[in-house]
Order: sequence, then C-alpha cells, then structure tokens
Amino acid sequence: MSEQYPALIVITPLLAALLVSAAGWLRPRLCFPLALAGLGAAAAAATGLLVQVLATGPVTYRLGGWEPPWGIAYYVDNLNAVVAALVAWVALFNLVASYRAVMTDYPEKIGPYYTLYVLAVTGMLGMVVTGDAFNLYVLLEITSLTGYALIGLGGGRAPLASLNYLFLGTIGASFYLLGVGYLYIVTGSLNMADLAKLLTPLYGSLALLAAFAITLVGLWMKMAFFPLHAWLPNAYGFAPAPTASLLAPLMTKVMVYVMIRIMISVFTVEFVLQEVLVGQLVVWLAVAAMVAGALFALGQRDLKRMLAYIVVAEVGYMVGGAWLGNRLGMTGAVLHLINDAVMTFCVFLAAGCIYQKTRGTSFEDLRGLFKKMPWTMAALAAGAMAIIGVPPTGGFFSKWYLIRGGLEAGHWGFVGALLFSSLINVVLFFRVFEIAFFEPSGGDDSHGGHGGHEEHGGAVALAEAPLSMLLPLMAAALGLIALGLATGPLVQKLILPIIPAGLG
Amino acid sequence: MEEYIPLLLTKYNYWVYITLMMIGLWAMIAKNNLVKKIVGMNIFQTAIILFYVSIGAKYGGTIPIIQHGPGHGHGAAQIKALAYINPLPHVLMLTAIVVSVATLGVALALVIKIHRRHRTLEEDEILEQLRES
Amino acid sequence: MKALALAIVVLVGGLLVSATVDFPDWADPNSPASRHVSPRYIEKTMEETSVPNIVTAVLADYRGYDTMFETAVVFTAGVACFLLLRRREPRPGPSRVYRHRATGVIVEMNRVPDKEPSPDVFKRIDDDWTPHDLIVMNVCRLLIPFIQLFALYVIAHGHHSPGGGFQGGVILGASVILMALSWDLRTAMLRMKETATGLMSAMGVFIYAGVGALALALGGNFLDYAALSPLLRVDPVAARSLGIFFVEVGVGLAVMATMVLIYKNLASEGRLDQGL
Amino acid sequence: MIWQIDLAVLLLVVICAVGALAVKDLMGAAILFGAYSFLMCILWAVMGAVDVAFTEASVGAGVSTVFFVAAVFRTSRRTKD
Repeated sequence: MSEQYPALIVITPLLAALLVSAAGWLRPRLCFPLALAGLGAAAAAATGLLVQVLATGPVTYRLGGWEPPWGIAYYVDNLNAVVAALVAWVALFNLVASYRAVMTDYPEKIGPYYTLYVLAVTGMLGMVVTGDAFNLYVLLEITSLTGYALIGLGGGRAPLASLNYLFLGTIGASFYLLGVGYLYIVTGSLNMADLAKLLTPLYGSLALLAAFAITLVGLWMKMAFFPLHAWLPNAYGFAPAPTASLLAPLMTKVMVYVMIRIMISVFTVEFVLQEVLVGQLVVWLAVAAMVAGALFALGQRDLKRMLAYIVVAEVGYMVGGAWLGNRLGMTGAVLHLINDAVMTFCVFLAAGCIYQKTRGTSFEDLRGLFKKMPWTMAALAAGAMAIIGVPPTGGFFSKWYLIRGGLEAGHWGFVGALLFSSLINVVLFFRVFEIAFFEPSGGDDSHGGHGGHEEHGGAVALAEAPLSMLLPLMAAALGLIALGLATGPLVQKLILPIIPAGLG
Repeated sequence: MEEYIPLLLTKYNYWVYITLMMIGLWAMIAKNNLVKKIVGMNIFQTAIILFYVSIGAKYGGTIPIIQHGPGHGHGAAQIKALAYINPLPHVLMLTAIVVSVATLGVALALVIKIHRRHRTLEEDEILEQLRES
Repeated sequence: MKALALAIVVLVGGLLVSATVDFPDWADPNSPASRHVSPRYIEKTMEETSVPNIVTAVLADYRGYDTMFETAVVFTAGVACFLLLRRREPRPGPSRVYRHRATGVIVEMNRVPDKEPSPDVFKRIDDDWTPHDLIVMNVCRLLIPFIQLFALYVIAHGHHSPGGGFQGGVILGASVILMALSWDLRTAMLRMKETATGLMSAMGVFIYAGVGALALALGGNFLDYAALSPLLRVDPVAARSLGIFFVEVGVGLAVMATMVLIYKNLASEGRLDQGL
Repeated sequence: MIWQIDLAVLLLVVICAVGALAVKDLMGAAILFGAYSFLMCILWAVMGAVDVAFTEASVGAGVSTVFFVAAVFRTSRRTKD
C-alpha cells in the first residue's frame, strides 16, 4: 500500500468529492462526513508519504504505468511531501471549522459547497505532488475554478471580486500554459525532470528566457505578487469566511511552492542566477510588495481586508527570500512557506469565528471581543505574534533565516523592508487588540439585520464561537508554537537536503 | 529587410497567434463591459490553443490516425513517426479547450449574479453604484 | 486604463515576438517537439494499446491522468454554476402564465395556483412567450434522435476516427439544449430532471476515476488499464483498449450532463422554471 | 496544408476577433465569437488537428455560443464599447 501513497493523496479526495456531490442530491446530511473522510484519508496518505520520503528518499510514481517522459509521473521529494502534508492538514482542520458556518449561511447548498471545497483541496494536493508541467496546469485550473465559485458565493461585492479574480487568474494560468508551450517547442518534453536535462544545452536562448519570464509572471499573478496583487484583497476580503480561511493560507503558498519548484527543478539555480539578469529586480519587487502590503493594510478598517493585505506582504517575503540567491534565503523562504500557511490559517479562522458571532469583521464589530470571545482572541493574538515574528512562534525563526539571507546577500533593502513590515504589523495588530480590549461592546441593534438569531446578551456575557470552530483554531495556534520549537529539526531534516548545491 | 522575409513567411502562424493573443489581452484589460471582457478572455485562450496546434504541424505528415492498422498489434513496426503529425499538442489542447469552456461557464454565471444585483454589465456603472452605497 | 492596457500589450507582445525568432520553423519535421517524445506515441500506439487514433490513445491512456482532471474541471464548472446561480424562491411579478389551447387566450396568474390546471386545456408558457414556429419545433423533434445517435457513434468510434468522450458528450448535451431552445426549458426538464443531471455528471467522473482505482486495487498503478486484463479476460493490450473505451463513456456522460446543467442554470438565472 | 487557404482563414479569424470586440451589441458579439471559433476550427482542421477541430466545433462554436446567448438574453444586450 505504501508505494501507492502518491496516488492515494489525490484519488481519495477526488472520489470523496464525487460522492459528496451525489450525496448533495440525495442525502445532504451525508455530505460533511464524506468530505471529512476523504480529506482525512488524504491527510493520512500525505503524512505517510512524508514519513516514507524522509526514510527512503524521493519517490517516483508512474500514473498508468508509463515511464516518465511519455506518461505522467509524480516526483515527490522532501519539499513536495511537506507541502502536501501541510495542505492536507490545514484543509482538514478548516473543514471541521467550516461546518457551522456553512450550515448557518448556505444550508441549501451544502452538497455543492463541500464538493467544490474537496475538489479545491484535490487540485492543490495534485499540484504539489505532480512532476509534469502540463498536468500542473490542469490541476491549477481545477483549484482556480473552485476558488472562483467559492468566493463568488459570498454576498455583496463578492461576485465582482470573484470575476476580477477570474480574469486575472485566467491570464495568469494562460501565461503559465504559454510558458510550458515555449518549453515544449524548444525541447519536446513536458516532464519536469526531463525538461531540466534538455534545457541545459539551451541556456542563453531567447525563447528559454521568454519561457521563464512568462511562466513566472503567470505564477506571480496567481500568487498575487506585488504589482499583480490587485485581485487578492477584494477576493479574500469579501469571500465567505470558510472559503477565505481555506484559500488565503493555501492557494498563495501552493503557488509559491510551484515557483520554487520551477526555479530549482525545471530551470536550475545556475540558470536563475546566471542567465536571468533581473534577479535583483525581483528582490526589489518583493521589497515593494512588503512595504506596499503593509501600508495598504494600515488603511483598512476591516479585519479580513487587513489580513488580505498582510498576505500580499507575506508573498513578498517568500518570493524575495527565494530570489536572494543564497542557501539561507531559500531556507527562509521554504520555512516561511510552512509557517505562513499555519499562521494565515490561524488568523483567518479567528476572523471566521468572529464573523460567525458578530456577522461582521469591520473594526466596529471587534469592540469588546476580548470579554466575549476570549479564546478566539487569544488564538488571534498567537497568530498575530507569529506574523509579527515574536520568538517562541515559527514566524520568528523563518524571519530570522530571511534576514540572515538578506544580510549575506548584502541586500539591505530587503532586510530593511522586512523589519519595516514587521513593525507595521505590530501597529496593525496592536490597533485591533486595542479596539477589542478597551472599547465597550457595540449595541445589538447595529447588526440585527444580518443574523437575527444571534443574541448578544449583556456586554460581558461570554459568546464564544462553537466548539467545532474553536478546536481547530486552538490546534492552529498551538501548531504555530510547535513549529517554532521544531525549527531546528525542520531545517536540518526537511529543508536543507532539498536546497540545490548551486546556491552560494 | 531581406532577412526578415523568410522569418515572416516561415512563422506566420506564430505571428497571428501573437496578434490574437494581444487582441484578447487588450480587451480583457481595457474593455468596460463584462461580457466583452469574457469574449476577450476566450479569444486569448483560443490564441494559445492556436499556438500549440501550430507546434504540432509537420510538413509531409498526415492526421494522427493510423490508416492501415490491421487491428491488434500486428504490422505496427512499419509505422514511421515522420508520416504523422505530432499528436501530443492536440491532446494538450483538447484539455485546454475544455478548460476554457468551463471557465466561460463560471464567468457567465458570475456575470448573471452581478447583473442580478447591479442591473448593469458596465464596470464603471457598477463601481459608481458601489461608491454611492 | 486604455493606456495601461496598451503598454502591457506592447510589452508582452514584444517579448513574445522576440522569443518567436528563436523557434524552429513552422511545421519543421526536425523540430525538437516532433523528435523527442511524440515519435514513441506514433510508432508504439498500435502495439501498446491497439488504438489507431493516436490522439485518443494519448488522451485516455498515456496522459489519461490529465484527462481525468479535465473531466473533473468540467464537473467543477457544472457544480460551480449550480452553486452560484441556483435559487428556489419564485420570480417576482406574474408567477404563472398559461395559454388556453383551444382559443389561444393567454392567462396570467399573480400567484402560484394551488392546483395545476390540466395541461391538455391550459398549457403553461414562459412569461416572455412568443408564438413558437411549428416548423422549428417539429424539425428539431425529428433531428434530436439522430443527433443523439451521432453523438453515441462519436463516443464509441473515438478509437478509429476523430471523436471521443468530449466531442460526443458535448453533442449529446447540445441535443438536450436544442430541445430546450426549440420547445421550452420545462419540456427539456421533463426529459432530464435536475437531480438526474447532477448525479450523471458526478457519475461520469466517478466512472473514470473508478476505472483507475480498480486498476490500483488489482495491483497496477492508478489508471494502468493493463491491470484490468484478468478481470476482463483479455490480453493487456486489449485491456488498455477497453479501458480507454470505459473512460470515454465516463467522460461522455459527465460532459453531457454538465453542459445541460450549465445551460439550464444560465438560461433561467438559476430558477429552472423557464428559459430561452 | 494549402497555404492560400491557411492565410485567408488566418486573416478572417483576426477580422472576426476584432469584430466580436468592436460590435456595439452583445448578441452580435456572441454570434461573431461563434464565427471566430468556427473559423479557428477550420484552421486547425487545415493543420491536421482533426480532434481539436472537432472539439472546437462542438464546444467553442456550439455550446460556448449558446452559453453566451443565454447569458446575454438573461442580462442585457446593451454595451458602451
């Protein structure tokens, strides 16, 4: 069975999604358990695969039994395995947390909602484990389409935000497809490992450079890297809460993973460092992303939108770290990818809990929340500390690596921007906590129109989010600290073996 | 000037795909009407499909269906790769066409949802309404 | 916005044009794309899968995993349209419009009647109804069975001629859409209920993934149809051919149902009561 | 591959694309888009990609156009550009 883990990671959620869809038409009550079983199996398979990869080294899996350049193959090393496990577990926890929110907001559409939810996770897991450039495009489209629908489901401005995301996302995915086409026309292959071999003699060709540029621009569009980030704040800000806490932590991280994969496994680091002369420019774009993300976040009066802009800044950290061109920077980028998925999940889920109780996440809705929802706010504080980079949490260590990478590369702008954006994060979260701690709770009537069934009661009455949301939230908050404590083994065992030797 | 003429002639398919792609891209960014943007998006995607199909073309090759296949496994040895067009880009593009129609469906569903709320398809009018509210 | 668009277009176009200069000439048989991976497909397909249409063989076998997800993309689009548009509250305004068959008098009702009038006397019509063209209706009625027959042929004959699950599925879906267009949405809905449509689109993908998972259960890799040979009692090459046929049927089913589902939701704004 | 046909169709494709974007009526745009898809499908058939052409004829020129018409019919035909 263990040699089939790579296939099971993707197949179990896919089959589960189909069963959920069927159950949605016949027995809607079965949808959630089926989705839970599917994602649980995927998480188990991903964990098994991670253990296997750590024990025996990279795993190759041939789909359909065809050998790689002709058939599609999975190639799973430490990087894939750890990102796959991360995606599977975060999605599983979020699924548990989403139950109440979906039941209250979309009771009639549980079936299609969970179908798309599980399909989105399937697509992300597939993208992470695949070793075929074109296969990645198909899976990317699955994830994107589900994302558009899950975001567009929200009320108010959500459909427009989703349509904008669709336009930019389609341009991004099409650019990626075009880049793959360029690689195909100069090499005749689609398999990543095969491509890496065939591309070496072609370094210096203009077509290759264009392929690299187009692919990267496409991916940047998908991950909302700075000048191409316009879709993200609205899409994640107006999305329904369970959707936002699924996509915001995972989608951008998976795209960063894909970028790193393309950089180190299809094109080699030698190509990236020597042939591409704009590496410095990319780091400066990352600097701009961090600064702009932080500044835009300052201007927001809504928790979810503020968090969305923080995501924009975080993407800048990872892309910048990956492009610094040294081992420390790359290590920091990968480590930050892991930490950031968990901390973004933590804060977005906390925002979801708040929305579940107050039916809004604007700063006015946060008043007095420390008294009403102490556990949620404690978890939000843990997430905030990780995003700021306070020592026991993982965020501190990944920033530490990034800063050391920046110092080693002599890139003072990157270091400065990183510190600046951390500082702004302090201000941002301090402002949130000030409102939540000191200001008295708002009146009941202000949001009576949205969800009349919630009774606020007295100003100090405890109105905590349901346990099914609180437990995943606590798990995420504890996970942040656990990740911080596990930084040493994480870097030594998982990350260092995959950093290519060519990095200085 | 002389050296550009063969370049123009031997790659004219590629020039047309770039033209179409840029038309589509321009429409997606500059057009104001949402349905027009979606038309632009489809033109953009079809242009990429044209590019891939052009990769597959081969002088002297026929359509990738083996003509005198006597059935199961016999006589396959004499099939020459040069006699048939490269089938791989065709396979990839079947996928891309299906993806584009799927995207179209979702995009139109979103457009209808937007129209339900704003009663217009013009982006500037929608933004105007949002600013007022 | 226009200036920005123009700048982006010129920039991207310039990049693409400059890269094209490095490409091999169009239709050059010696280009890398024609020499590296694809010759094996052309030369070995008959031997390994006994499918003369190389595109079908590569689509459903060598790169069958892509195609499974491609079907899943279609399925996703169907579910997405349903999720975004479907709503159950009735439309505002006159809720029901009927036409008296004998006299042609049109009756509007402001509320949903407690009991549907007999369809032989009063025919329910769309509220923007225009008199149907008898010729269009009857020609379509005659055509639709043949279109469906052709679609089934396209699915089944994909091994030997252009076609396969996608094309056949779309044609099959188009025949239902044609019925909705030439008659009305309710007539089409009677032939193909919403639940059936949704279940069929899930089932189509399930057939595909299920065939793959069956191969996995029988000891092969996922989607390795050769592993089905003990079950089908044929040699591995024929098992591959049959496996391709099974997944094409799944693809056809999923695509057909999804196209109908998307059309119904788009044409009726998700109310599924009346359409184009 | 007869290059005269190829070139003529390529030209028509570009004209249809521009037309679909320029026409001041969304229904017209939908129909022109259908024509564009159909010409594209001819182009691919000329290049020997029969399966792709078949798919485009049924998907692009057929069902996509119907989707467009359905959506335009349910929203509005009006457009400013």
